[in-house]
Formats: sequence, structure tokens, C-alpha cells
Amino acid sequence: MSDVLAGLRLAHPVMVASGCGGTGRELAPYVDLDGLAFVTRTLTREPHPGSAMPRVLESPSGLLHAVGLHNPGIEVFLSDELPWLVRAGARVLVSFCATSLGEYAELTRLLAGAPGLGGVEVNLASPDADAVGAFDAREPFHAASAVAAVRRELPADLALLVKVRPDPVRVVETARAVRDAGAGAVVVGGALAAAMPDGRPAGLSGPAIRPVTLAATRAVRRAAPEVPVVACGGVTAPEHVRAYLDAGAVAVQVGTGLLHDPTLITRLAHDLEETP
Amino acid sequence: MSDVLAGLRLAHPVMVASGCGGTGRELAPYVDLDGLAFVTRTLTREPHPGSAMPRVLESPSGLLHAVGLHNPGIEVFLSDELPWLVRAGARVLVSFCATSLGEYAELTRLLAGAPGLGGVEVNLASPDADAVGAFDAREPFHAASAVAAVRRELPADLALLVKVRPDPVRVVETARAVRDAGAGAVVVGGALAAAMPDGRPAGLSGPAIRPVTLAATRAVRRAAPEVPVVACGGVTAPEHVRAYLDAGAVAVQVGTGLLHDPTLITRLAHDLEETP
Amino acid sequence: MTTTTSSAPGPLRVRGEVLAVRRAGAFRVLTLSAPGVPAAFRPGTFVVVSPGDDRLTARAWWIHRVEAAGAFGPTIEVVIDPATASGAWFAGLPVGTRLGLTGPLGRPFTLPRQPVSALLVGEGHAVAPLLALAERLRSRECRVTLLVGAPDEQHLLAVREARRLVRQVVVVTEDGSVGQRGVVTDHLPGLLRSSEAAVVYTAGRPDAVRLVAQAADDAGVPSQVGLESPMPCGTGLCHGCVVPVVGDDAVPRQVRACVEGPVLPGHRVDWEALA
Amino acid sequence: MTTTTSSAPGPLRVRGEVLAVRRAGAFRVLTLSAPGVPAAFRPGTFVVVSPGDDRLTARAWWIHRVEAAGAFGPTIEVVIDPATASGAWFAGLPVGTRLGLTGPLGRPFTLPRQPVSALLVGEGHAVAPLLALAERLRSRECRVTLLVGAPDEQHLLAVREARRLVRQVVVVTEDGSVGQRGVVTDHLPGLLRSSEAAVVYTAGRPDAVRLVAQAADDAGVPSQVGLESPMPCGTGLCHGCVVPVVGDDAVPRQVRACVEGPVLPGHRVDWEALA
Ligand SMILES: Cc1cc2nc3c(=O)[nH]c(=O)nc-3n(C[C@H](O)[C@H](O)[C@H](O)COP(=O)(O)OP(=O)(O)OC[C@H]3O[C@@H](n4cnc5c(N)ncnc54)[C@H](O)[C@@H]3O)c2cc1C
Ligand SMILES: Cc1cc2nc3c(=O)[nH]c(=O)nc-3n(C[C@H](O)[C@H](O)[C@H](O)COP(=O)(O)OP(=O)(O)OC[C@H]3O[C@@H](n4cnc5c(N)ncnc54)[C@H](O)[C@@H]3O)c2cc1C
Ligand SMILES: Cc1cc2nc3c(=O)[nH]c(=O)nc-3n(C[C@H](O)[C@H](O)[C@H](O)COP(=O)(O)O)c2cc1C
Ligand SMILES: Cc1cc2nc3c(=O)[nH]c(=O)nc-3n(C[C@H](O)[C@H](O)[C@H](O)COP(=O)(O)O)c2cc1C
Ligand code: FES
Ligand code: FES
Repeated sequence: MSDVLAGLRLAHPVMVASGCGGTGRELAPYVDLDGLAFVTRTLTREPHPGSAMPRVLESPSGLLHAVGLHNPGIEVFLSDELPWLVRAGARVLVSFCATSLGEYAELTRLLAGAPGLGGVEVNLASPDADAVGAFDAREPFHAASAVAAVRRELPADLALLVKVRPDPVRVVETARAVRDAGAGAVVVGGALAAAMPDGRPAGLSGPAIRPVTLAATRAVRRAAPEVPVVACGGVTAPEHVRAYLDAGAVAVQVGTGLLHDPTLITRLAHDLEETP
Repeated sequence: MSDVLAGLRLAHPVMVASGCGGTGRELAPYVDLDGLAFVTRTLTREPHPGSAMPRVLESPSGLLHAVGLHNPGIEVFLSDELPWLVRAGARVLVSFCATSLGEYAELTRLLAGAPGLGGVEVNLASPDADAVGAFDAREPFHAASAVAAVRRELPADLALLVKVRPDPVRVVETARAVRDAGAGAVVVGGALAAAMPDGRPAGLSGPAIRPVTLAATRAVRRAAPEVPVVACGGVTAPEHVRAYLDAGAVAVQVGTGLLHDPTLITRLAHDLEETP
Repeated sequence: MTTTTSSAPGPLRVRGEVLAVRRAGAFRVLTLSAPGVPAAFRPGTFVVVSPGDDRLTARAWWIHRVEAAGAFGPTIEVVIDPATASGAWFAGLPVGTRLGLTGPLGRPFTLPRQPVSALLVGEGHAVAPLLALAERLRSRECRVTLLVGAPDEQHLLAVREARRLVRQVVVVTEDGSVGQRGVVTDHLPGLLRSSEAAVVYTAGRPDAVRLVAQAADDAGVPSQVGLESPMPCGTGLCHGCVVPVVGDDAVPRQVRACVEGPVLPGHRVDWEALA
Repeated sequence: MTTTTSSAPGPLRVRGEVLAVRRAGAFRVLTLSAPGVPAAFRPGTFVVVSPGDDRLTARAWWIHRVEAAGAFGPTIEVVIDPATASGAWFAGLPVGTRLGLTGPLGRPFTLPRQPVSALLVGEGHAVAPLLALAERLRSRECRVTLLVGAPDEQHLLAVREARRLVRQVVVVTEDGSVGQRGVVTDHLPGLLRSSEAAVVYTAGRPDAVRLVAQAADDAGVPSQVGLESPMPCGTGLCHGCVVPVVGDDAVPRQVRACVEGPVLPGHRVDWEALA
């Protein structure tokens, strides 16, 4: 396990998905952060107040969310949140997105020197990223440019993950493109594009979407076996982790499942130890 | 209601989704077919034995299906099944797909003269259509060519519906393209591309995907208000019908909900009468 | 509007209720209110229920018994093996639970026109549809022999009742705790001969009924098998329950087990392809 | 590993069980086994439970009472209004139902350092967190006045118990069936004066507590409000429960109601923006 994600030494292959671990401190009562791969909520250059309420609603076997990239901005994160996470032993991956290629480069430079950082996750998968004017990475070519901009500035010892939409029909092209542009691994699975009842763009996560993400994971592994895949979507039980690993993923991320039960990662990791 | 779908006189705007009404006969004990819009399972030139078992499995708040376009071929359908449906009073829309543009034209000619036919639904949305070598309509341009091939051969008094993937990120382009190519209405919503546990391509349907289809419906109505939309995905209760109609759909189709409760359409239609 | 050609009333979707749950060895017998269902019942038909809005596929259960006008109105009984996940769910429903159920579904056992000798074979819960069948056969003056099998005494269903109803009841258990030690197939060839059966009826999982159908075939006796294969909707709508068959023309085809079955002539099922 | 700065034990995720359900007028009081939770409880904290794997968001309930070592081990009590969909679900769970619950969550009511006079205001089920608060205040020798409101007698919670605990209990009902006719805000200005309250405590839905906080503010008395606003996770992970506040620097900010609340100083909440 130790090396699959560009030298991140992980205690186990179950990671905290972006936007679902709070600042890390809120998870600490339930989970041992030491050695745990923790992806931050997606950060941006400027602070963002996020969306109006309601932000998170229930949907059949899923969650609809339009948090709107609520975040304090990368600089505040680096000064106020990262040091605590590093002290707690977490392997921190900063999720971020930017409004332009230039800004991708700039933010990567900001992150490059952050003490204790384990790597980054370029978020190209947010259904509500338009709201913050994020660089449009729908086309594989544009996705690749963003990743290339990050790759150029990122020290080689930091992991570079790229999160892409889990669309079984399109994901292979995107995965190949971002891998060629320098991604160390591809995270297959943001939320599915959906909408809040009032029509605002939202993401759909949770068990409801698992068969979609599993199909996307398989599609990448089959068509582009050279691309390491981290799968993310709908994990709430050990058998889901195993299904993703069986499908060829090197690790999984857990989001909605943690909101439902914050001890979930501990249980999943424990199960993997029992039945390796 | 009567004219929204190219002159189909419907009793109410709740239709039977493709592949979920059997041959019609199996629905008859539960639903009055008279005036009901009935979309057939997707038919092809040649008979298809369909996929191996299992074909339909449960998924959280959804169904996974890989029926593999099991069908007796268009000609057998026209001789053995259509006459019964017409006699029962159903407004029959034949769903079909073809392997080439030439075959789209050919099949449309076969259908054009079928007595009592109400219209057709060109199925460009099957996640498992690759298995039968269906014409690849992923790109809007290709989708439009298929629709144009049908349009040229289809008598003007038959309704022309085109079913497209309910992908909120891509659906607007496709909807515009097929509308420009002659579609009378766009059916927003096949199943989502997913996979069976054993990896075979499958569709994901049911309440789990409703927020995705609702978002896609809204996206089309907002960006291309000139395109009449029939929404299809996850309807199991009157409030879902109303949500789609509120989002601008002219009608809805019901699939998974019927498999779960074959009287569903009757209840939905009844509710619409009560609270118009 | 019922459009089936048969003159029996068609299936219904009704709002049922769990009225009672009682033990029968390892099994649970559920009494469900099911308005309209008893009137349309014939042996070999079944009902489906789904566990909920989040678990959408149908679960099928043989109708074991019906009562058209009991104290609680029309009711049916089903026999549940709680050893499976679905069985545990259904058997565990508290009395008073309301649920949507659809039935009676499927083609029933075909009854012989003549008063011939019939051999009925069932294992475990799958004896459920055979008692009502035995009654109807008897009322047509058929001689009925019932071969009941189970791993042990706990999984023997309704033997006492069967003995009242049927001329000859042969019981076999794998552990020999009741009746003869063994499995039903050990006793089939002998019983086929001794009972002079003109027809064999059985129900159960494909792997089990296949052996019965084959023994009947070997003895040159036609069989009617009630197939317990997965039925995602149960109503014929989804095409998700196909069973490979061979037509009289020897052409391989597929039928939907839920509407063209669940009872099929044993010799028509393409057992190799089904496995 | 608990990393909060406070010395209290942190929240836990435990497997609870519904041990008992009793009526209290229109409400239901559920007793839940909750190992470890009583030890960490302070008034104003809450627990969350989700209805199931298909209905994933948290439902929050004030911890009404705790018992660290009863006959069934550590238990908590929650007061449920079954008039809402979630309340009906929770109150309807059969005794014996096991469920995952997380708590105690959130920041509790802050207790005054001096033995001052305190006015506690609650309507309907939202009186639930105030009794334990009253006890703690009393043990710090604060003078406690409790203003309890409800539409009618059925929705009055724990008045008899309150009278044993608290110096002065004022009851108002909208229909006048018990106590004085009216709503709590009618009586607030008067009680604020007569009780010489140095602090007001309240809990409830935003629209209700807002009025209490404003009355306190108008009288120049600080308030502590326990906000019942939607909490999709309850644990601080999702950022889905933000409440607009105004900092001491007058800069508008947002806090997560579940971890930075649910109890907030009334004057810090930006009530206009919250609506
Ligand atoms: C006509 C009929 C009558 C029956 N009568 C009884 C009865 O009286 N008493 C009784 O105890 N049991 C009966 N059964 C069996 C019962 O319905 C369940 O199938 C059985 O309890 C097994 O349950 P399970 O939890 O293992 O999974 P199931 O309930 O079989 O399966 C759960 C889900 O998985 C699907 N599935 C599982 N395996 C497959 C597969 N190989 N291919 C396709 N889909 C699959 C099913 O469609 C279903 O959606 C009957 C079955 C049928 C078809
Ligand atoms: C801290 C706290 C303590 C509480 N204590 C009690 C108590 O002791 N007793 C009691 O009876 N009730 C209590 N409640 C209220 C209870 O949790 C339910 O919210 C209430 O019963 C209303 O339930 P409902 O079925 O209307 O919908 P909810 O349970 O409120 O809502 C269902 C879902 O919709 C979401 N939702 C609904 N409306 C909105 C919105 N406007 N914005 C965002 N999301 C929304 C919710 O997050 C949830 O996922 C408490 C609430 C909180 C926050
Ligand atoms: C409340 C919430 C907030 C999220 N915020 C982010 C985010 O900031 N950045 C991101 O890349 N993904 C975000 N996600 C998506 C998750 O990281 C994950 O990709 C998705 O939810 C699918 O996984 P799951 O089914 O395990 O939740 C968020 C998800 C939820 C539920
Ligand atoms: C068992 C099954 C078979 C289906 N077969 C077809 C088909 O042949 N052609 C088609 O266009 N859609 C087919 N569909 C998709 C449905 O028509 C519908 O678009 C989809 O299921 C979403 O709607 P729903 O959530 O109401 O089921 C099928 C769906 C199911 C569940
Ligand atoms: S189970 Fe759906 S057609 Fe038979
Ligand atoms: S409810 Fe999720 S952060 Fe507060």
C-alpha cells in the first residue's frame, strides 16, 4: 500500500473524500488520523462563502449537495488548518480548483512549499464548480491543460491526484488525457451532476450512484490499465471497498458514508486488516 | 394535453417507458390501456435473444438492468404485438435503434405504414446498446444524423420522440441537435450508464437517479426552451410527476416504478385529475 | 380490464397486511390479508412483494393456502424460509405491517383431464404449493402420492396435514430423523413405478426440480415443474426472468418464468442452458 | 483521540437501542441505550440518528435526560414531536430497534460564573433541553425562572417536574387551557423585568427563538439560543448547516450550527440573513 500514491505512506487504502471530513478536527473523535489519507474540501484562491441554504438534502439512497465550495481560501487553510492536520499525522492532500490555467500554476506554487503536505487533488469533477467560475475542464483537452499546469509547478515528491467525473461513457478519454499530462493517479468519482429541488446545480452522492462509479472505475482499468485509479462513490460497507479493489482501484475514498457514520473509515480499515 | 406529442391524443401525460411495459398484455390487468401512451421495448431489425442472466438486479433505491435489447425484431412485433395494442386503445410509440443510418431509414419505412401506430421513439440512450452493435450516437452530430434519417422517412402525422441520455452536462447540445434534425420531442432520460456486479454494461434506473434526470430536464428547458421535453427517470409518486411538469416537461414516462407496482400509472393519472 | 384469454380472474395489486405469523418448524407461515386474491388462486400461482422503496425488485412466494372469507376477510398464507436474506426480511415483519402485493401470478399447474395417478415431489418450503394441488387432484379423483424431503425434521413442511389429504405420503430426511434417510431422488424411480404415476408435479429451485424432471423423463412420465428462479418484477413487464426452453419444433427459445411459468412442462426446459 | 480543547469527553458513535417509548401529552419520550453518552452530556447538546441506509441525513434530537447507570446501562431520553415526518418515524420505532447514534454533539449552554438570575424560555418539545439546564443552574445557586409555552395542554412538556425543580414556572397556552392564554413573547418583557434576569436561555426553531433573543436584546439581557436548524450530518463534516453570524468585529461570517452551535449567543446570530 505504501507507495501507490506517489510515496504517500498510508495506513490503509481507505481515504477521506474531499468535502466530507470537515477540517479534520471534527473527525478526530471518531477516527485515528495518524497515517490516514485526508483530502481537504476543495480550496480556491479566494475565500468563498459557499451557497445559500439548504446545502445538503436527502435523496433516495443518496445525498444532494450544493455547498458551493465554501472554503476560507488556500492561504488561510495553509496557515490555520494544515499544521494541525500534519501534527495529527494525517497524510494531507489539498483538493483545489482554479479559474484559469495561470491560477492553477499559481496555487500549485503556493502549495509546493507547504510543510508536511502529502500531495494535491485537482478537482475537475464538481457539479457546482461553475458557480465559482472554475476553469471549464469538461473536454479532456482542457482537463489535461489544467493538470499540466499543476504538474510543472509541483515538486516530484508530492502526490498528484486528479478527480474526474465518474461518467462511464466519457471517463476513459479524460483519464488518459490527465494521466498523460502528469497525474499520478486518477480519482474516479465526484458526485453526479444533479440539481436541488429548487433547480440549483448540485451533486448526487452516496449508495445511489455506486453502480455508476463502479462502472467508470472498471472502464478506466479495462481501457487504460496504466492509469492508477482511486475510486470514490457510495462506499458504506466493507464489501463496497472490496468491489472497488477487485475492479482494480488502488484505493477508495469515502464521503457520504462518513457523514452518515463518522466511524465508517475505522470499520472499513479494520475489515481490510482482517481479510487482506 | 392532446397535442403536445405531435397529435397523439393521450388520456393523461403519464406514459409507459420503453422496456417496462412488457408486450402491453401483461399490463392490462392493472391499467386501462385506452388512451395510454405506450412505448414498446426497444426493437431492432433482427430478433435479439438478449443478455445472459442475471438481467435485472437491485441497487440502492434503483434497478440495474442489462436486458440487452431482448426483442423479437420489428417485423414480428408489427405482426404479432402491435395489432393487439392498437385494439386495446393504446397510443403506441415504437422504440427502436439501428446499426447504421441506412438501417434507421429502412426501419422507419417499415414502421411508416403500420396501421394504428402513434409514433416512434428513437432510442439513443441505451447503456447496453453497444452489445447489439447499435449506431454510436454519443456525439450530438451523430445523434442528429440518426434522427434526420428517421425524419426523412417518417410520415408527418406520426410523433417522433428521441430518447437521450439524461446527462445534465451534455444533454443540452444533444437535445438541440436532435430537435434541429426533426425530433418532435426529446425524451430526457434513459438509465444511467452503470455496470452489473460482474462488469457487464448495465443501466441504472429508478428513484436513485431522479435528481440527475430532473437536472437534465431543467437544463434543456432553460437552455433550449423551444425543445419539448418528456422526462423519464425515477417516478414513483405523484409529487415526482409534478416536479417534472413544474420543471417544464410536457409529459413523463414511468419505468422502474411500474415494475415495482404495475398500477402506478393509474394512481399517477388519477392524482393529476384530482389536482390539475 | 382483464385481457387474458383464460376465464380465471386476473392478478391484482392489493394493499395487504401481515395478520399473523406462526412457526412451522424452521419455517414461518405468514397470513396476509389480500382482498381479491383468493378468488383468482390456482395451485402453482404466487404473489410478489418488494421490501421497500429502496429495495425495488420483487420477491416471489408460493401461495400456500387461501381463505376467501375468514374473520379478517380474504387472506392467503405463504411459507417462508427465514434462512435467506429475503426470507428473514419477510418473516421478520411485525404483525400489522402493510405492504403492496401482487397476485396471484403465473401459470398454475395444469390438471390432468383423466383421474390418473399423480406423484407430487417437494423439498423444504417448496412443498407449499403442493398441498392445494393435491386437494384439487383429489377432487378430480386422481390418486395422489406425495414425496416430501428435507434436510431434517425442522424443514419438513405440513406432513401431518398431507397425511390426512393424500393416499400415500413418503417422507425422506437427509439425517434420517424422520421417515427414510436420503434425498428425494433416491426414492423417485421406485415411487414412479409403484405409484404408476401418469404425471409428476414438483416445485423448487432450478437445481432441485431439474433432478425431479429428469427422473420423470427417464421413466417416460411427463412432469410439471414450478420453477423458483429470480423474478425481478413477477408480472411479465421486465423480461428479466427468462428461462431457456426448447419448443415442440426443437427450436431453442426463451420464456419469461413469471408469466409463461412458473410452472413449465419439465421436458421443455433446457436444463443445460439454464445452469 | 479527542482533540477538542475542552476537557469534556468528546462525542461518540454508538449502537443504541430503543428501550422504551412513553407518551407525554402529544409527545413521545424515547429511552435509548447509549453507552458512553451520559458521561459526556451537558445541557444543550444533542444526538443524531439517520432513518436508514436509504435516508442518509441526520435527524437531531435534544438530549432531555441521561442516566449513567440504570437497569439497562447508560441511557438517554429524547422528547419527540410525532407531528413531523421525522418525528413520526422516530417515535414509531418499535421497542428493541437498534440504531446508530452519535452524541453528545455541539456546544452546550454556557453557564454563568456568578449565581445570577436566569430566565429559561421554551415552547413545545423544545423545553426538552431546559430542565437539565435548570438543574445545573440551580446547583450553581442561580435563581431560575421557567417560561413554558404551547398551543394547548397536550403540547406542554414536563411542567409538573419543572415545578419541583424551579422557583417560578410560568405556563402559557394559546388556547388558554392551562396557565395564561397567549404566547411566550407576550410574557417575556414582564418576566425579564420581574425576574431581574441576567441571562436568557432558550431553544427551538429559528423563527421561535429569534423572537426570544430579540426580546432579551431589547431588555439589554444577553441570551443563549439553542438553534434547531437542519443538520445534514450533525458532526461538522459537511458544512451543510451554516448560520450567518456577526463577529465581535462586526464582520459577517458563517458558523456551522452543529459544531459551533447549536447554542449561540443570541446577539451574534444574523437573524435577518438567517430568514
Ligand atoms: C415463483 C417463486 C416462488 C417462491 N416461493 C417461495 C416460498 O414459498 N417460500 C420461500 O421461502 N421462498 C420462495 N421463493 C424464493 C424466494 O423468493 C427468494 O428468492 C429466496 O428466499 C432467496 O432469497 P435471497 O435473499 O437469497 O435472494 P433473492 O430474494 O432471490 O434475491 C434478491 C435479489 O437478487 C436477485 N437475484 C439473486 N440471484 C440472482 C440470480 N442468480 N439471477 C438474477 N437475479 C438474482 C433477485 O432478483 C432479487 O432481486 C420463491 C421464488 C419463486 C421464484
Ligand atoms: C439541534 C436540534 C435538536 C432538535 N431536537 C428535537 C427534539 O428534541 N424533539 C423534536 O421533536 N425535534 C427536534 N428537532 C427537530 C427534528 O430534528 C426535525 O428537524 C423535526 O422533527 C422536523 O422534521 P421533518 O420531518 O419536518 O424534517 P427534517 O427532519 O427537518 O428534514 C428532513 C431532511 O430535510 C432536510 N431539510 C429540511 N428542511 C430543510 C431546510 N430548510 N434546509 C436544509 N435542509 C432541510 C433535513 O436536513 C433533513 O435531511 C431538533 C433539531 C435540531 C437541529
Ligand atoms: C457535503 C459534500 C461536500 C462535498 N464537497 C466536495 C468538495 O469540496 N470537493 C470535491 O472534490 N468533492 C466534494 N464532494 C464529493 C465527494 O468528495 C465525493 O466525490 C462524492 O460525494 C462521491 O462519494 P460518496 O458517495 O462517498 O460521497 C462533496 C460531497 C458531499 C456529500
Ligand atoms: C428492465 C428495464 C428494461 C428497459 N429496457 C429499455 C429499452 O428497451 N429501451 C429503452 O429505451 N429504455 C429501456 N429502459 C429504460 C427505461 O425506459 C427508462 O428510461 C429508465 O429506466 C429510467 O426511467 P425509470 O427510472 O422510470 O425506470 C429499461 C429499463 C428497465 C428497468
Ligand atoms: S420477472 Fe419481470 S418479466 Fe418476469
Ligand atoms: S450538519 Fe454537517 S457540518 Fe453541520
